[in-house]
Amino acid sequence: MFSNFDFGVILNSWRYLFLDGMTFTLTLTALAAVGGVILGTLIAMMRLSGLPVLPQIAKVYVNFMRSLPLVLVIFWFYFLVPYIGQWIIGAERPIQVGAFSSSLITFTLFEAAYFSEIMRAGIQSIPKGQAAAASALGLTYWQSMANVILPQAFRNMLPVLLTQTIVLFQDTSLVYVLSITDFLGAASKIAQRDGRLVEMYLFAAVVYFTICFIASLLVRRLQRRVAIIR
Amino acid sequence: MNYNWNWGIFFEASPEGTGTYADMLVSGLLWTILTALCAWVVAFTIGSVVGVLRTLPSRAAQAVGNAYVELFRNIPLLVQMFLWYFVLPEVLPESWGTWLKQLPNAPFYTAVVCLGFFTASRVAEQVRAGIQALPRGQRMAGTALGLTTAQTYRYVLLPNAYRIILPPLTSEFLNNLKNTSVALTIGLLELTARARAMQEFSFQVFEAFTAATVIYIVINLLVVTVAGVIERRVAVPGR
Amino acid sequence: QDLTGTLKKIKETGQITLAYRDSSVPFSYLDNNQKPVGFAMDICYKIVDAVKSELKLDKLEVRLNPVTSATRIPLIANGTVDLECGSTTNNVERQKQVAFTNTHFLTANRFIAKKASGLTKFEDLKGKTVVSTSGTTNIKQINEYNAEKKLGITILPAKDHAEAFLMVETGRAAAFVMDDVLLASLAASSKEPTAYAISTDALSKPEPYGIMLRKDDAPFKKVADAATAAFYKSPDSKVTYDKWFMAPIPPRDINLNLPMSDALKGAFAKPSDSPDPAAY
Amino acid sequence: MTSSAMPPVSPVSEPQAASGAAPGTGPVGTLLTGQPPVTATTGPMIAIDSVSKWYGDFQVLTNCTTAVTKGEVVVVCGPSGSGKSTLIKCVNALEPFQKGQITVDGTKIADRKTNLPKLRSRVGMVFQHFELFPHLSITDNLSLAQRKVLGRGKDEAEAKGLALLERVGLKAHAHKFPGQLSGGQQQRVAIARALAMNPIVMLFDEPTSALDPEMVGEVLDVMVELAREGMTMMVVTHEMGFARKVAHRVIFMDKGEIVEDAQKEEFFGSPRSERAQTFLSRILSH
Amino acid sequence: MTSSAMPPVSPVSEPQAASGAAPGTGPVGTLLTGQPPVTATTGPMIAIDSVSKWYGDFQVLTNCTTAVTKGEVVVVCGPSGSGKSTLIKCVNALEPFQKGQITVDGTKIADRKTNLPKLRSRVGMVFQHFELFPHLSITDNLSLAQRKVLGRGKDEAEAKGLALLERVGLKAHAHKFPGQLSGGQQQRVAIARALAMNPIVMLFDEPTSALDPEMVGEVLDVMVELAREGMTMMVVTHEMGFARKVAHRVIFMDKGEIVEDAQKEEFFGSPRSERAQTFLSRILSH
Ligand SMILES: Nc1ncnc2c1ncn2[C@@H]1O[C@H](COP(=O)(O)OP(=O)(O)OP(=O)(O)O)[C@@H](O)[C@H]1O
Ligand SMILES: Nc1ncnc2c1ncn2[C@@H]1O[C@H](COP(=O)(O)OP(=O)(O)OP(=O)(O)O)[C@@H](O)[C@H]1O
Ligand SMILES: [Mg+2]
Ligand SMILES: [Mg+2]
Repeated sequence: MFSNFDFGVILNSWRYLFLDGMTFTLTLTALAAVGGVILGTLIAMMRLSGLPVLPQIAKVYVNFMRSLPLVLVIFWFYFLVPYIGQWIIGAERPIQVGAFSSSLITFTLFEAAYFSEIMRAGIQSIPKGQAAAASALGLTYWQSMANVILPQAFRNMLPVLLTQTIVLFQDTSLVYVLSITDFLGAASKIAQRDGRLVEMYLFAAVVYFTICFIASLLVRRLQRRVAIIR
Repeated sequence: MNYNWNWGIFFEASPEGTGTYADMLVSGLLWTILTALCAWVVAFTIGSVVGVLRTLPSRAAQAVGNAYVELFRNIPLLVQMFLWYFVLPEVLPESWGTWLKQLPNAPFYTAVVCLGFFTASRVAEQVRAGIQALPRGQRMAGTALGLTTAQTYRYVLLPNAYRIILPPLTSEFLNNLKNTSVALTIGLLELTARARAMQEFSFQVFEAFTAATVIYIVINLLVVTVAGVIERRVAVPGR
Repeated sequence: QDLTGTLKKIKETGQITLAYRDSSVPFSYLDNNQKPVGFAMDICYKIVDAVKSELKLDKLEVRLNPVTSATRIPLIANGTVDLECGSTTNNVERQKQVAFTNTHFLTANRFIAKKASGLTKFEDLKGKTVVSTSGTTNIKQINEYNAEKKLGITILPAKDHAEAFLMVETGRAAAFVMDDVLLASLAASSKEPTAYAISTDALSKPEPYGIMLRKDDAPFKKVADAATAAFYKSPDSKVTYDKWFMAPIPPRDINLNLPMSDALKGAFAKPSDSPDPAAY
Repeated sequence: MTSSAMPPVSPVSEPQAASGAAPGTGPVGTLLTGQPPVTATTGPMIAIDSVSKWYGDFQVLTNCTTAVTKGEVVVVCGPSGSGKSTLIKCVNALEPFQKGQITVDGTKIADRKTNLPKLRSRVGMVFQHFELFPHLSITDNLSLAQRKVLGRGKDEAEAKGLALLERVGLKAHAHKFPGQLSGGQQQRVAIARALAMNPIVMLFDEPTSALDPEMVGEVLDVMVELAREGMTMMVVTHEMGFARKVAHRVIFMDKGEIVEDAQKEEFFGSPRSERAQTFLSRILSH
Repeated sequence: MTSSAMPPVSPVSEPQAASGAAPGTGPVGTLLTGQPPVTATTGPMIAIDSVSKWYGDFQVLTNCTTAVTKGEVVVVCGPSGSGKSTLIKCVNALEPFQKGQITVDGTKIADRKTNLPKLRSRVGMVFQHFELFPHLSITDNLSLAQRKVLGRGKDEAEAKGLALLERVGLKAHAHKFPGQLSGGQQQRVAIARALAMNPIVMLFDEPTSALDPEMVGEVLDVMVELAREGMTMMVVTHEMGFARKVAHRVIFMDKGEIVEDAQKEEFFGSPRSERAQTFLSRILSH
């Protein structure tokens, strides 16, 4: 049946697919992962702080984000971010944020909910005695977080964080609903314009599989390397 | 914003002639729930088997389990949906392909199978993690008492592992529920698809998506509540 | 007089934003350089020129923003885009939410099927499985037709036109019910353009396509209406029409070969933004 | 590893010495096992013959040879990582080994024809961390293997379990779950669970080293009782008090080898090897 | 809880007795602390005054009162869950308490104005599970707090760390990571880490109970040395050998109360309370 396939469509569009599409996807993934981990760590710390209110706020945020299909979240942010921006900087009309910034904000905020759960598990996996030992040596809360708890939590969780980043990489494909040119968006635009859906989707599957599979192999090797000897 | 709000839209007749827009969303909700439940049965069954395979001493069993997980979790669900629906019938022998295409409710069956297989790879990860989180001694204690490997899994390892992974399994179930929305790409008339159709017919975009958002949050709360009840039910005293 | 609304915004920012569709051949789609082109795009640029001279601007920056059927309304409403250049059907319901300039195309609801299947009329579809794109007026009309005539047609919704067409191509559906012009362009870019035929009868009177803009912004609409009316009446419009419908078009040099219909000739002679098919 | 070529001290322990001691120490009989006191028969209950084992390149056991006769109590000691746990797990076929032969009550465990689940059910094993099944009540912990392996009925299994619970002094806790008991209590349940299978020999792997000091006593009491009744036992432990009180023989391991295999009196009196001397002096120092 | 109203035996221990003993036992001086041997001054180093603490409804500490003078070595013992760890953690303000007062070297720890990190850095603490930071090398484990809390320079901190490592006999392991050391070695590093802060008192919470028996000795040796040099120490332990050898006083706790607070000779000779007698007999039985 492959005889009927017209893979020429891929040759004609590979620059668009990779230079525009894949570049967008990878940049978005990398920035959203970094932003998500930082924000997620702060949320996790909020959630674990024994302070009043803060843990509840963090919990509501995480549960809210995790209960919505990503497609809906992408949709809402795309339309509401201009108004939020207007409100924040007090501009006269909704600000123009553009597809990239809008999706970056969306994915950072959305993935932060998932990363925060990972970092929370990471922080909780450090024996209580470590925090006690740090305090007993006279380190303050922030010093012991920065020098003792977070470095360990981060190293313990690095494989999980990276695995979640691979999920994020796949999730970014959903920006196609906004007609944004990520890799899958580019592929589906060409596919629809030229009526070559099957070829393009097969190709996309192969590309995604190759990248994710290699990445997860690397994660597994890394897992052995970074593991703290205990 | 230059937008004409009309919250009464839900009670206007939908152009499909099958009732109001609200009816349309409710029917979408029912498909969402049905698809999620059926896909979960598939995912839980296959996921448990694959998860167990990955913890067996046999190298071959581990390889099979790993291959399954790597294959199904490294391709975006959206693309998998498409492949199952459009490509699979073409690569099968012709008579099978035709049979598949003629199947009534094909989008539903395809969505259940595709989502089930995809979620199974994630359930398998959890099951494996759960079993490996048990002290190694548990397996040994079962074996030392003379239980066979199957009996050890059935009576000792799995009951414990499932209890440990109940919270992550709940999140996987919620993901599974949300992921049914991806099946709109193959024409399943679930909630998100209905919200989209509603906004395209009426142009009341925000009302349609607000309704979908609220419904998803409500089902989520329900699922979380039920999971909490189950968690308390199966909790082991003294732990 | 004081500028308001869109015109004021354009004057202040020196920018106008056009929304385009990725694959509405030949109205608005991406060419080989991934630049949006098409019949509707050409018309939009006429409006841009008119706005520029109306506001006496030396320079007007044109920004391009892709939209989908789900995003076009909110983006118009929240001011991200100013004009939607595509193949959006102008109807009464939609006019509650947005405004349209003068009609730039008229299309009828037909179906496409493989020639080999011998389906040519809507009543031939009896007992068959057909597909249409979800959320369109077309799927609504075929539903009504099916119920009224009790033909027992199974109607599948598809996410977009390309997938709907793929269902006919792979044999999951016998026919695809859609605007005839879209069917023509889908068939033309398929692997075997000659294997498909469009039905001889139509389910509806020709329906108008319009360029979408914000509601309740009379000064801006006035500029757009004037610009499009002037363009349609000029011989330029025939040249532009032929460029997209009667000649090979990018990206693959396919010729759609769709001569201008009498109805459209009429609509161009007497430009109108009416959503009522009977008006044409 | 200067002495790796040296053969272990006593390839097969003198059965007459051991069997002579065993029944004599069993005073009134059958409190725990419910069986008549054992009288030593001929062949050894456990025979370990030149067993070697590797994890990848790393050799954990080097040419280990020893034997345990019916009714004998053998204590295994030695530094951490010396292979004590591995050796005892090999006896139960919980770990495979690459060279040598182990025979339990006449059955070769490395033989492909051997029904390992059956064999294992006749060898009781008690672990350092108890390894009760946390999701089952104490009663169910005791019945599970009886029913699934020995095919006993529910009532019979529970009655047997209850009887053993009573003997380890925990009858009142039958309906509780492991997490609700103290460590010492859990370990006594674990012993009862092993006994419920009517084992012909009991293996212990550091049964008291995960316990709070005050609970060590209650577990050792049960073990002393068991030894006095004539149960054949192989016990990995650092409790030299227990060894002094009930062991017939002491095996000292280091770096995967059996360095010393001697009668108790001999071992504590004057260990032959320097390594055993150092070890003893270290753990008895403070 | 019949005796909950009864005051602890010695509200403030006799300073003359303790101070008389302390310097005398420090033989050659300053091997571990690098400070001149301590000569007892007036007020107690640690004063615990009617401290009570609850976890929710559950009372963990009931009206605990005692004191430790400079140079004194106090051993705290008692059954599991009796509140020993909690009490010692309260001294370091690692656990808050709801009633009573604790003073360390004249500073009230529950006072809002007290700079707790500063205070804690002057109180060395050693934990049951060592709690070295596994992601840092031994050198970095020793320097971290010196640099962040005392503001010492990198070189100074490392030199100090190395000197202490040498004294606990682990200089050769400075570049390694905690996971590469045995338990006994890790615990000795943990002691060096605490000493690097020049503490005025050292707290130990079961420092040897997570160790293999052969390693207990090497850790106790370091502690004995420290005690002989005159370090003020409060040690939760079950090692009665250690208590006999170096303690001046023994505190026995049960169910959150200090049941017995006596001079060592008195405690081992004839514990006044029945509970202490039972406890002693249990842990010394086998
Ligand atoms: N699964 C394994 N893979 C590789 N090496 C192992 C494995 N299990 C144990 N070992 C190694 O085998 C050696 C013997 O281990 P074993 O547990 O038998 O010692 P042990 O004498 O019981 O020590 P302990 O007193 O600490 O329990 C150790 O050096 C250990 O590191
Ligand atoms: N965070 C906590 N919340 C509630 N109860 C606690 C908490 N920490 C300790 N406890 C309880 O307080 C009591 C005293 O605990 P503590 O750890 O001080 O005892 P301990 O004497 O040190 O025992 P061990 O010898 O087992 O270390 C115990 O009953 C324990 O269960
Ligand atoms: Mg061991
Ligand atoms: Mg404690």
